[in-house]
Amino acid sequence: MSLKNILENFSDFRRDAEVGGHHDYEHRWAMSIDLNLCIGCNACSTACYAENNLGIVGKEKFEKGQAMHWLRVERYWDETDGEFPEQGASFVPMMCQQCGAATCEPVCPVAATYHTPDGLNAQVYNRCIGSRYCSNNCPFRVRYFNFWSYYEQSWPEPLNQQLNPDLSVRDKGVMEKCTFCVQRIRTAKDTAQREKRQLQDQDFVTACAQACPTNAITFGDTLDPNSKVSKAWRKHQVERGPYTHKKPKENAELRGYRVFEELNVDPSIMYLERVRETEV
Amino acid sequence: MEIKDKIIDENLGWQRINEDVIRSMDAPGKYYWITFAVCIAMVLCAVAAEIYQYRMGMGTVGLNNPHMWDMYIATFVFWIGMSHAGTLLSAILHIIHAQWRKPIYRFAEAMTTFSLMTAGFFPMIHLGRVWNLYWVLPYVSDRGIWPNFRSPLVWDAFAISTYLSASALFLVIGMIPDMAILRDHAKGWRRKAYGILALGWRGDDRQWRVFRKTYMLMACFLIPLAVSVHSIVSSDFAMSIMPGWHVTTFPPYFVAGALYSGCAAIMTLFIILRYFFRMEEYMTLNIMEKTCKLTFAIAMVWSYLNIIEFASTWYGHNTYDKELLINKANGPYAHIFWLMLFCGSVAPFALAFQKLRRHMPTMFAVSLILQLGMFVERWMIVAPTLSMAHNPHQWDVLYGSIIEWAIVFGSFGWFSLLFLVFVKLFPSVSMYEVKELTFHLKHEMEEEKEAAATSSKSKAGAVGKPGLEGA
Amino acid sequence: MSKHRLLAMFKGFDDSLPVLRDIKAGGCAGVSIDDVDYLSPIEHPDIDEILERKVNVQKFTFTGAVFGVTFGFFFLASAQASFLVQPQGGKAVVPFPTNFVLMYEMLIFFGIWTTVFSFLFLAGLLRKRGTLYSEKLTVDQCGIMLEVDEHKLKSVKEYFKKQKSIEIREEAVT
Amino acid sequence: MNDIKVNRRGFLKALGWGGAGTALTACDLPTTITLEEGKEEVVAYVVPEEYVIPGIGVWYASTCTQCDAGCGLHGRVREGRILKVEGNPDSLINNGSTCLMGQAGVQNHYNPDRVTQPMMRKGAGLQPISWDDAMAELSKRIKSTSGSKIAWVSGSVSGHQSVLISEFLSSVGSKNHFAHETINSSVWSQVCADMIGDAEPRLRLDKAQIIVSFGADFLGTWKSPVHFAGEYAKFRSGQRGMLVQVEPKMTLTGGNADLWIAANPGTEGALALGVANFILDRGWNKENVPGTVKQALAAYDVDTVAGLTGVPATKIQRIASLFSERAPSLAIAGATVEGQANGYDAASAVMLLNIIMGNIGNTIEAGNKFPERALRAKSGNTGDLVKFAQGLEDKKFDLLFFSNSNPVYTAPDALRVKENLSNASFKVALTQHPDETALAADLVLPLYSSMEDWGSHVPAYQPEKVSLSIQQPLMEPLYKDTRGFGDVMLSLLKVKSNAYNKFPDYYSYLKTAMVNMPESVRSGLKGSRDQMWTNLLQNGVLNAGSNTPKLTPKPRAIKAATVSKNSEYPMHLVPSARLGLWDGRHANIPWLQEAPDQISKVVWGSWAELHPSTAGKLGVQNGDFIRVSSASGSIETQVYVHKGIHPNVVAVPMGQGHSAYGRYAKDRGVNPLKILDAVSEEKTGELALYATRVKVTKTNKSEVLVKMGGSETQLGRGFVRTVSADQFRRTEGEA
Repeated sequence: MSLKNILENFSDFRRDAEVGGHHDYEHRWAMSIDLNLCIGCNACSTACYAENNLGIVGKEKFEKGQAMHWLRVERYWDETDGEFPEQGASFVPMMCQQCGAATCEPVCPVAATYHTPDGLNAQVYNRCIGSRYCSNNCPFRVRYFNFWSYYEQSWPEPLNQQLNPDLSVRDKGVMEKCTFCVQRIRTAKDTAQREKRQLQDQDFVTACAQACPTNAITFGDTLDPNSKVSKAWRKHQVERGPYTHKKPKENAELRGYRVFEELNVDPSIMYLERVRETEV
Repeated sequence: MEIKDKIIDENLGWQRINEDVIRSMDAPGKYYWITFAVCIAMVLCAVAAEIYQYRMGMGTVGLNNPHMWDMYIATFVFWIGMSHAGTLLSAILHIIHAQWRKPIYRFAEAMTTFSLMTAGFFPMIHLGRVWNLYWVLPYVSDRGIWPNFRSPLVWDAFAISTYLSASALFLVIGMIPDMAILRDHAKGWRRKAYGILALGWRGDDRQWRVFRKTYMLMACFLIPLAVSVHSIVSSDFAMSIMPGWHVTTFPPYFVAGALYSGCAAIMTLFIILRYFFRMEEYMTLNIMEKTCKLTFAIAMVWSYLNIIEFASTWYGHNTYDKELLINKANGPYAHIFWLMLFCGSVAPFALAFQKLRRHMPTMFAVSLILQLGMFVERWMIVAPTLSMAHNPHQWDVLYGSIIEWAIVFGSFGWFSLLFLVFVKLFPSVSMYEVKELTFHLKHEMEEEKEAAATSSKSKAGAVGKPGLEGA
Repeated sequence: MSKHRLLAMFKGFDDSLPVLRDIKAGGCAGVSIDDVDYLSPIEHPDIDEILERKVNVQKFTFTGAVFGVTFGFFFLASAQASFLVQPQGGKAVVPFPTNFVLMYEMLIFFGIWTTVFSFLFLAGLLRKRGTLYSEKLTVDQCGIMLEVDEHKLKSVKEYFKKQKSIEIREEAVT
Repeated sequence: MNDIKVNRRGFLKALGWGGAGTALTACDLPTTITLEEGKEEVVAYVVPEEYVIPGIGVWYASTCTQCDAGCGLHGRVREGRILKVEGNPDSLINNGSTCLMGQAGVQNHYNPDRVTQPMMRKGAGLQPISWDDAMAELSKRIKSTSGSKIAWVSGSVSGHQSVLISEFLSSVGSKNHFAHETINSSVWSQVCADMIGDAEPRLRLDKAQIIVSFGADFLGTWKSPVHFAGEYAKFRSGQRGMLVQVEPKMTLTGGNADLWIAANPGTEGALALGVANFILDRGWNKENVPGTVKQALAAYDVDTVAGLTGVPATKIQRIASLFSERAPSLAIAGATVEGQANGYDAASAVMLLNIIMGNIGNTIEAGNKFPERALRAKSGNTGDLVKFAQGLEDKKFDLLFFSNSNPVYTAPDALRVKENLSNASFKVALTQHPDETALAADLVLPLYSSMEDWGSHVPAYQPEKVSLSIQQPLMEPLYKDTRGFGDVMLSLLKVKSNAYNKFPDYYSYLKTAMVNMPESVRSGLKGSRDQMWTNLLQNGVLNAGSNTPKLTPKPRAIKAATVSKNSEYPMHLVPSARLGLWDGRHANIPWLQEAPDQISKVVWGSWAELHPSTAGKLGVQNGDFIRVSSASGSIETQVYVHKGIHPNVVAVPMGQGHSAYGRYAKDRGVNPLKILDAVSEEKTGELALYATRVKVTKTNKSEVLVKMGGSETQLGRGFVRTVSADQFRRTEGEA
């Protein structure tokens, strides 16, 4: 460890600290969620339970707010004074936004959450000491903490046989959250490597995107200019990076937006605005 | 100088000072042991609660998705804050040569050390996997893993360990001359023990000289350290993006709040010690008055910073911040918010009246109210922000669980326990500095008398200029 | 020629101060003010005008603080540089180089510890320096301690008696 | 829309079983880690089956049986365990998607409370017996009971399972097959059959520019939710159609509507007639109707209808103009319309709207019909339940079979099914779970789960091609003392018929039957018979050609009766169905209990929805318990207050209130079906589920309502931003 090495690495460590983000991306997984198509049916959420070994907490713990749904479908009523909600409800699937400039990452005292070269906010369960600072600093509130040893009651025999062996079952005291089905990413990468080819768009999708009955969720790599998700982002003129909200779109009518964009966290999920007839 | 304004009676015999202070360390009485037992019971409750929490998980605390932090962090900040009055006040007053600190700084510094020892538990108790606590320390690991130096929690670990060692050293170094006194008065094993703690102190000029310099240098270090410690604790909040936390005024606000709660705690302990150890001659009402005035000043600073925070939130016009503020004042936590403002900004006005300042029962009650206000303030910082942050879908109202309360109460038991042990093993009033105080006071009085004598002479010689007095 | 150590006790500072002045003025034959140790229950900055001795704690403190801040930077920089995997990414809300905070803490940490150690060293604590001592020294009396040759012992004792010393203790220096 | 459809074939390599499909020995491999004990066993994969690669998941095609829509599945099997299901992209019904119930199918399979061995009633309780003894007892009973005294109660059933049930019943000489489903659309089907000549027409949501849905929750619980959700996506893309939903309580579909209207319950038919009248009056209609029809409609002028329905006249006019302007249009009717005593007429009124706008043959096409009539779906309904209950009351049955049906739970108390069960001397429940009916039975025969069993499914609602979906086991049975439904049926058939002796098991029967299908069906499959079978298993679905007969609309004069006032029971009860727990059959699945209701977001329990004005009058708020009483009983549950409900309606969702059915379902919430009055739809004899009148009273009890989410609104924080459809069409309106 020479002085040169120290200084070089240190400057690397400091590089672009003001902007945030990993700088040598191999992929940048991202999503586009069309709220015009999302019907709020919860299929994505249940698919996530099935894929990711999410604990079933039961009524009492759900009441305390200790549920573990990595992907929750938030339902909002309109703020109108009318007698009835004539324009229906608003649904938004809310999961970890895999921010490029995530606020959860710098605050973890042990670097248990960090940015991968895939553009994911990885959560290293083994490293987590449970300070829960990351969750406090998440404006979306999509990080879920193992308040209990959920596995003790979640899967009585033989429900445990359903558990996905590709990822772990978490014990108490660690934070967890949506991983963009990192085990599927891993498998797809391994397969591509074995078959000596590049990873292709739609080689795989996340469990939620796969289940969605209306195909409201598009998943892919924004570094691949030909991927569906890249096209969607381009089409709606949503750019990666923080501070993008300061640049107005060429066509202001395009529907793409990112939740809490003004916080400059660079979310990887682009939502497309919900559409309603105004003439009724 | 009128008797009424004197800090202490300068004619106290030095022999008597020794005896009076050492008498406070006599074998404890019935009430001491009852209090002791109560404190132990409180600590045991907390230990039992912690064991349960350790086995079952943090869910026992009633935390949930928006409320990842709650009472533990609030209590942590409270105790860290309380630790500030002792050392910081002692150091500042030492540097500005405020003589009245001398009879009271010892127990205040002990309070600092003990509240730090209490505060230190909370980040641990609060961790989901406390058994991996050491991962926040920068030790060389074969896996090439270091803590994340960007996290304010790691800064906390550095700052608190520095502060704990520094304030403990400040206390211990400051006690060395007193240890020598105790060594010379005690018999048997105590003599040996105090002898070891006195480190061979005999009071020669070289020792005093080096001691004076060391003490001053430490005081100089401690002031910025204490300020930095609470600034860093505040950056746990201020460095986040949460509305209500990401506030520029948080560091001074926290420091002011810390001094505030610390001063209130000094008042409480002052009255308790004064009453139980019959130390009316040392912990005089004049010192109490000065402490009260200081507390009042800090209370006003704190209130001002509160107003600044509200005003900047208001003018900043950030939706999240603004709505949080409105919700604090008008939402589910409103009663606690107003309780905080009453305790923190209205109740201290009792300190503005001399009659009340000299009435110990009132002051005792007021000091407790101020501390309640400060505890509630810490909790108001933690809980409502998490309750009503950016995402309204995750809004929730939470008051702690019984496990959490047991541990919070247990921490008070633990602090009291340490303090109880301290007052029986160590002098809670600095004997050598009280002696210094009387010595200097006496000399000042004499000088004043001489000066009065000369000035009356000169006055007598300056007849015919009556207008001057009115000016 | 053996040496003796004398400890003359005085009622208080006011009684002993003139004695010191007198010694400095050469009032006590064969005794230099530089040989005198002044013992007291409280600190008397006034006597430094007479004794004119220096303190060097601050130099140690300065060294410690400089070391602390340097060590802080290199330790942290090397730690940050030697991560197996650089935990990059994530935007700190305040992009303040954390090294400043931690270097600041390390400055104080090392500054305080070197101060304390230099204090122990420079004050001559934790060292055996004869048994000549009076317990009154921690109550209210002051003492003047000095080493004299045997042949001067008598005259010096006489001198102290004359100066209203309450008690004079002595021991042989081995 | 096609560019949004995900092509997943690249990685979903569904492999067939290749030859002897019964060789599912992969399941013999032990689990490597027992989670509960934390012990790790070293497993030597010395001679693994050739298709089992440790650590590699393999996908097999099968069919979802969580509801009767018949979605195609791919199941991921690893180390012999089924881990997850995904939609089969080859299935034209779900196009690779699933709903939450489909995802939860694995928890139905791995449910910890399954029945694991046959049980026979001895005295008051059920005692375990062997299969041999059980079947011996059963054949004795079958032989000794006259055919007319034997009855079979099932849910919706199709394919070869349906064939076997009818074959069995005809072998014993019984005609008593009752197919009972609480969530059905049989009144609408009857209307379709009567007015356009096709009971199950194909609805082209994708072609429509406006859909006016009278209570049809097609995104949630109507016919084929995943299919319609996919069609809905097409409907909402491009030129983006408009959705108007008329219903007393907001359903998932209502939550996605552009205009949601709460008409007075029972007056939806009048509303439809009012709209039709207005259209005819203005001459906006595309097809002419006979004078008699017009005459009958004349009574429904806008003001009268507005008075009847409580929908403002301007709104009715607006719907009418939108419906006629935005061709092609589509009007459908669902549960809340069908479930009234005037359901048939009201649904006919809705169909009349389609007829006058010329939607027949346009957005309503002739449905595909599976060529082999015997395999077609026998859709369940509630009319069969009423008939069954009547038969039971009249002591017509001695030997009862229940399969895939739980009438003790789903039948209203007013039908006295539970009490009258003792009228039948021997009751057999073929079941996977210890449900209420099984516990009341004399013989309980434990079945394979749908992931262990063979089957074929012909969905009632057929998509663009004639579809059959094959159900193959995704793993070895978990319990050795359970049997496949088809296997049990074959044993029963063999009691009185020798025709089936050549089939040792259901697998051989199914394979033979499938490969011997008529050419028209097999057109999609090629090669030898074995290859065909393998292909079928690989694909999981069989999509044969479509048949497109022309539909002839037969408009008729309709008079929609309205609901009278009831002073004792002033409010209407809506026993709402939800995608999730369905009619209660999924209450034992923890994922579905924990999945919040889409509208109220309540979990793990029951609730009653009230409009804020009603709640205000009652003096209740979220979490307070209310008593909902009808003439037939009362239930107590917590209130959830929201605006998406008619003020005169209290909605209590179906699904909870089980007295048995395993740890997750038992003693949780209330079952609104129990307090329904025995009102029948006048023309079809269906049970009128939505016609029960209730009164609501406050109780002193109050608890926290366990639901997801803090704030009910976004507080202007821009999570979901809404833009106008015009803007959408400007930017993305390409066809």
